[in-house]
Amino acid sequence: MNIDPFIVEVFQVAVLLIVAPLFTGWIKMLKCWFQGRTSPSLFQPWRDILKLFTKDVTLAENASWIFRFTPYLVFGVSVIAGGIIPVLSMDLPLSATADVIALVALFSIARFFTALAGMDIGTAFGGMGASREMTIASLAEPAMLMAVFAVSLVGKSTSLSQMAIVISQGHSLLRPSLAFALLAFILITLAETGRIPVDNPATHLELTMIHEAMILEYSGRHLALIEWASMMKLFLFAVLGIASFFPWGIPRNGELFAVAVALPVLLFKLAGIGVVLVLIETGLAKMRIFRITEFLGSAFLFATIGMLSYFMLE
Amino acid sequence: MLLSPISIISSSFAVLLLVLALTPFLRLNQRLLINVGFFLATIASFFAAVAGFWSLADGMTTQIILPIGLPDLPFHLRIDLLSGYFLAVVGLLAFFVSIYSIGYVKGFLGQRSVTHLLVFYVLFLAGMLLVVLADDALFFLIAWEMMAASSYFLVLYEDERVENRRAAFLYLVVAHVGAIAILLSFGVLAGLTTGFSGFQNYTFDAMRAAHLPPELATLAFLLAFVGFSAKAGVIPLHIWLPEAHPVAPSNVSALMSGVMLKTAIYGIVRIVFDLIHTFPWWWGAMVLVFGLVSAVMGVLYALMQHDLKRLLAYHSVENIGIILIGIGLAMIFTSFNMSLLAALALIAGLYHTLNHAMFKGLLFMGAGSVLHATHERNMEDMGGLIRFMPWTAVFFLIGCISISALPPFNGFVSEWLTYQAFLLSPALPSPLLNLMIPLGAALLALTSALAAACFVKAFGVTFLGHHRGHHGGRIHEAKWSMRLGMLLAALACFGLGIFPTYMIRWMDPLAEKMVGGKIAASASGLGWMWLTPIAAERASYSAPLAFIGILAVVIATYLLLHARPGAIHRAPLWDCGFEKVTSRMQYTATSFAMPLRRIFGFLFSIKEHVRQFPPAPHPAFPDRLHYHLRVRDRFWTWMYQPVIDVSFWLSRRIGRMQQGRIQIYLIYSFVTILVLLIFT
Amino acid sequence: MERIRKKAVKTWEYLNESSFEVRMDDFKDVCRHLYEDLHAILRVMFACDEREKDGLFRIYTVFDLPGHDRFFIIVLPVRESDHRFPSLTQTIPAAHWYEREISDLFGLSPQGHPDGRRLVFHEAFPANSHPLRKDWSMSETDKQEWGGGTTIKVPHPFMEVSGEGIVEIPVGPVHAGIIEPGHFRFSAIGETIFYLEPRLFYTHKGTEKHFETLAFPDGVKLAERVSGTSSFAHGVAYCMAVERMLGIAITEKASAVRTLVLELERIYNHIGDIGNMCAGTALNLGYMKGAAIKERLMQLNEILTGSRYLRGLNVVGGVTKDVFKQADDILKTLDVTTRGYKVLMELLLGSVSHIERLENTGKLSKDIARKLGVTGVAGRASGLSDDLRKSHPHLLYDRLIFEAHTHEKGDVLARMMIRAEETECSLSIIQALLESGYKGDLTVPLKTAPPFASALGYVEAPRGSLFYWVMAGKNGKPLRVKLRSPSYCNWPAVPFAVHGNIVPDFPLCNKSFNLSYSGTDM
Amino acid sequence: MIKEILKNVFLKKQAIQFPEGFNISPEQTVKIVDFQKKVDTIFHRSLRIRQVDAGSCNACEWECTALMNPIYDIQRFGIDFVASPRHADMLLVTGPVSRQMELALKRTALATPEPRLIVACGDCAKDGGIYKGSYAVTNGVANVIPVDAVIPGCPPTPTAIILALAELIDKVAR
Repeated sequence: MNIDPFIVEVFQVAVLLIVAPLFTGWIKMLKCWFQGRTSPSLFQPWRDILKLFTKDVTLAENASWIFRFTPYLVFGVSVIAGGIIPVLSMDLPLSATADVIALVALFSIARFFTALAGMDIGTAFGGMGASREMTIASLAEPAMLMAVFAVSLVGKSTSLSQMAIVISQGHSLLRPSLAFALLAFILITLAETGRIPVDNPATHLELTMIHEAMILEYSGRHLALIEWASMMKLFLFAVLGIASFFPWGIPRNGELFAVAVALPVLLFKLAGIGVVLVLIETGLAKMRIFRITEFLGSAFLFATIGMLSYFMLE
Repeated sequence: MLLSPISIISSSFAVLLLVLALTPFLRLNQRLLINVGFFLATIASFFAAVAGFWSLADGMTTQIILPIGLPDLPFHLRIDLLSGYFLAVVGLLAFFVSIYSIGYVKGFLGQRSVTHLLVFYVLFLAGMLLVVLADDALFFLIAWEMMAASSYFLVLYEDERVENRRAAFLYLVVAHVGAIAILLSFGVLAGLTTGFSGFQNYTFDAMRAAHLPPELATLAFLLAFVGFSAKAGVIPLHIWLPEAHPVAPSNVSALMSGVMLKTAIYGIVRIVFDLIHTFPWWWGAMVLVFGLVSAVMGVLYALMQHDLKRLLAYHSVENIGIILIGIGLAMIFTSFNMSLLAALALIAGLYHTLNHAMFKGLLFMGAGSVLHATHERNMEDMGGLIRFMPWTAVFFLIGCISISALPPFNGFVSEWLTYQAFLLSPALPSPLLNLMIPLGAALLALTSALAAACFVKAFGVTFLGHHRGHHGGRIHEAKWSMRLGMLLAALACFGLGIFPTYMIRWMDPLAEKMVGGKIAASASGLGWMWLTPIAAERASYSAPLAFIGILAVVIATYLLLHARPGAIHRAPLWDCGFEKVTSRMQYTATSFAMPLRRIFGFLFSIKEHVRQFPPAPHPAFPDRLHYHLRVRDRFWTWMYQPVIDVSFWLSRRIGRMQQGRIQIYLIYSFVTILVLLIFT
Repeated sequence: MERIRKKAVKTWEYLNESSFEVRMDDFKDVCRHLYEDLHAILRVMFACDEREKDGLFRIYTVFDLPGHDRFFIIVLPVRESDHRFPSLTQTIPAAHWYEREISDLFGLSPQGHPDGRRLVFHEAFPANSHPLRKDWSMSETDKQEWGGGTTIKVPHPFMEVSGEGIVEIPVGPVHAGIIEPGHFRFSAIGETIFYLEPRLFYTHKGTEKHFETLAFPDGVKLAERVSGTSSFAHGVAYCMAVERMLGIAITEKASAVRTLVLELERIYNHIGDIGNMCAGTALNLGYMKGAAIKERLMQLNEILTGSRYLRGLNVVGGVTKDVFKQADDILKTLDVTTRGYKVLMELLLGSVSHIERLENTGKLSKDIARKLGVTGVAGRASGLSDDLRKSHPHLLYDRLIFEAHTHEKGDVLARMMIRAEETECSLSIIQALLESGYKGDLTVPLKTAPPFASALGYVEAPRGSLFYWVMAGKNGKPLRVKLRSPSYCNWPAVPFAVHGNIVPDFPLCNKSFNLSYSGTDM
Repeated sequence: MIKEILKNVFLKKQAIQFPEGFNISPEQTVKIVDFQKKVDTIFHRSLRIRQVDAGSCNACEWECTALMNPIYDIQRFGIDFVASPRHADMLLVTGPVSRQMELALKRTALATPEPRLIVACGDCAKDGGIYKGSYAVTNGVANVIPVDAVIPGCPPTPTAIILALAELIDKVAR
């Protein structure tokens, strides 16, 4: 029997909201293990978020409406994006809302406002974070587009569900274009979600911060929303990668059994992605901020090679 | 039929004439002059917009021949889809700006007479309208000159400043170089085919009819492209633009940047798709390349600016580039007879033309309000304005979001369409293009990302944080008419972003006329909410859904979280426990752009050094350090400096020839006659 | 040398200290002669309120001639009536802070000092109030306002880099990490640092004055709490100063214990620092590894002395406990540590991304280092072979065979490598110490201090040369205790290592110096 | 590198068991001031600490840092140190509060959103410790800002700190 797509949609968003913090928790656990430590519980991020919701907000005197509006916007964007990417089913009522390019643009409006919020208080750190974030973003964008381009050549579309459908039909990882695009995508993900070696999400050194520097002033529920949103962003990039490179297991339509299977498959994939991510993060030191050009430059190169190899070999 | 686009547009001209007629009488009461004059200008431009929209809506072409003009070349006017579209663009922005001007120009009261500001404003407006209406070369050039000259005087309005005079002169020179190129191009188009027999060949109809040999067509196109690029500020002919736009009064800069540049786009489209209409693909490729260069370089130079209006001016270069990208793609697709994709690309380009007019006009109006309030153009002396002028801040922010191509506003739609055109390029039969064009797409992505960075900087440094300047108290919100003007423009940005399918349906006949393809049917395949340029499964974007969805989530979370009674305490900002924070301790524009300046440094000529005053006895104890940074447009040193040097050199040489002795001159003339004799 | 003797009004020798009292107008010349012609190092410079003796303040300037185990102390008497003395800073930049500090604490003003601002006290501290004068006192309201911090009594202008677009990044005193308080003012354009001005002394606790309220034997406790991670070194230096002043010699056993534990302290500091640098580059693997090894050593400390920071082992006249009894504990731990440490170094040197961050970051030139009298790890990394264990063999160091390591490059990597090499060196020293036995009791009986007797105590602490100088009063209570921690002379050098680097590299540079704020602020 | 990681993953964890592994001397047990009013707020074993050095000798700081090493590994209890007081639930103040740090400490407390805990860590923070009576210190945190709990010891060992915090959280969570 088929479930109504709307129900799948709602279910999927619910999964996003619930699993995203768990995914972050999982990454934290792995990190601890890889460093030879015993780890906090998988649910720690959830506890932090819930705790933050109950705390008061201490707002800087000169904070304008932008500062207060940003957390809600960032949160809203992540939720909607979660409704667009095919996670539990490829036919979703929202999937036509945006193709990959528009999706990236949605993320960048969230970033735009976060950067503004960072500058709103008028501390040096906020501006510093904003400047670094926008710099990295503007270098990541072209690489991202090339990766999208390469994938869309294979998928004959930029609409995610369509790409997922096409790719899931062929056994595609054999395709060099996709392999290169995947490499590029991994590097971009590291940059976009602020992981080592680009940014250190767990740093205590204010002068080296990028994303953290912009949210130093947030507290209480605002902070909760922003942290939740950034967990979701990490989750979303993961499922974005899944949808465009490993779409197997995502059902074509809301068939009940298939959806039921899709969830554990998703979790399994996420677990794997977590391991890869943490391996990179543990093995590398954070690079100098101006090394980012070479880092993302190589991402761009990979994507371009992917595209060329499509024209040449396929 | 009495009421028709023609009648409306002519009435609009009548109103403009009325303004000119009234001016002498109202000259003495400046305030009244402003109110009446700009009110009438508002009406006139409203008429123009209506005429434009209407003629585009019912898609008919009307021509009229005025009883004036040269003996056998009376002035031809014509409203067709293309001129209708640009009438709409010009009219719409002029409408907003004229409302804005009512408040803005009052700022000059008591400082200087606004009479000639008004006069030239009206002439400028009329000139732009006539350019898109003209249907023969002569009349076109006359209108073109009228537009150029009046805008020259507008740039020169505050003429006591040296920089203004210099900028105006530079503008004049480049404009005329362009005009000459255009003149020659018409000459080729009309004259060479018919051996300069009679003036009637100079009507556009004649040119359409004429069949040029390809090399002549190419020559005509290149000339026209140079000419119009000079006006549009395509790199490397952009040099005048960042000089002239900042110094003009802001309402004028809004018009110049918003629509005057677009007349050049009109010219290119008109000549390429309408008058020549068959061409090889490399024309398109060339336009595409120039577009890309302008886009990337434009935004990078913009990033380096901390003069708010200069920054916006450089962004005009960038956006003209983006428009040309669309048009270039359209040309490529057309030359391969892929009318559908051509239509998509052309619509992307023209759509961006309209969008850019809206948000750039909005941004210049916002900059004007800031200037009006702070008497300051340097962002390093601003900051925290959102507290003094909340409305302007909101409108300016909307402008920033639109120009940074972020959903759900209009800038994104047209850039998204351009991306789609790019992504469909693999369908092209030429493998070379297949490999090259995607890189263009990447450059476009780079451009829009950099634009976002640039406007985070612009808005953040100008409106957020603490005020850096000294006149914190005296800053006031803009007058109501200025706010109204900006509000309308902001609404336009929003509407164009949310309802693209209607826009496209409405532009479709134009695209069909130009390149013979239509996409409206496919574009709204899923219904008006989803924009699906080619096919739903190819790509889709629904601004309304995204907007409403996000809005819904935002509101829902807000309400949910505020179920618990508010627990928000205001406290001093977190200063690491160091109590004495000053406004120097926030990021400056120069600092914000530093990483990108360093990464893309090779594109600029940068002079940066720190001096120690006086050279201290020991490095441990410097007395005073001074930092100096100068970033310059490389094109100035590459292209223009040499030209200037050469011209000076020549003039010196020629000067040496003038001895002032009659015999010498006689010899000169004798030699000349000899030479002529030999050649004939 | 002769020149000095000629100029000296009064000359006296005590142990390895030769003191020359000079006239006001000879002072500068003598010091220049020592610094420029004889290349002496300015070790420490301080004032002492000896008005109860002969109504004079005295300024002591301690020089150290390379190659001689001897300190040359130039003594300058200053009358209270005209509280001025010629500034050495223009010739000897290393005197920069000492002189400002003297003018803060004693109100003796250096003439011709390039920087007229206060050093120790912040804006809210009242003007013309000098705590180390014997007759000083402070009203409650003054104390309240001082704590309140908002009332500006003596402005302290930071240097402003002029020019458009400069941003001042204020960091601290409360930092984001778990480190000590200090304020740093960066003048930067975006990421490039043009000028850094540190503002310290947030943790100023009036230690030197506090010493004067405690009897000499009790002072050890305070000395051990001046700087947490070099507690033992401070203890030793203080005890050494007092013992030398009292003229008692501790037993071989006691000095053996002190030497051993000093080296233990060095090891846990160095390994900890190497690990912490990884926190600067976000190489968590290395960070945790280093932390784990350090923790083992801390636990060893606890086993040996009952305190993880080796406190309570030192007493004036000896030590309280014979750690040699637990030799096997030590050996066991060291054995484990050595293995772990080897793995750690392999890991770090093997990680390209880590080394890439360290190389050429935070370079400190040899010239600057020498001029500012940089000491310890930082100095040795910049090519200054300055190691008190060699130049002034104290405790049992004259019997031990080891070499002082130096690097030329002066960047963060060099500072790390110095620490690494010294760790291995210390490990071998401990092995050597444990091989032979030592005789003597743990402590020797104390004497009463002769009035106005004074002496230096010095130790090569983990961070560098550490000096104490004590003088007894009439009643046998301390008249003055001066302490100069290695961080004090290294802080002024940090900005020079940072200039021209990018902002995000500063924490790394700072960690590579790893200076103590508390030890500097006193 | 990989070898190290694998070792870390598969070898036995170094972390000491809680609370068995914690041998703790009687004078290091925690005296907790009453803070029932905050009971229903901080919960779920999620505690974010902002450490403030108010003039300590740096030994307490190093003990706080040691809390995060693989042996004590405080994060497993859901306790973490954060960069900004805005993110914090607890200020862990060390040192006798030198006068020149008084203002900074007050401002930090001001910047920390309610409900928050303020814990004085170490003998100096308790009453000035060895520095009691010096002209430049205020003899303990309590003289500057209201204190919720005190952790004695010079410096308090990591085990002592963890026990104290654990007790705090249990109290608060209950």
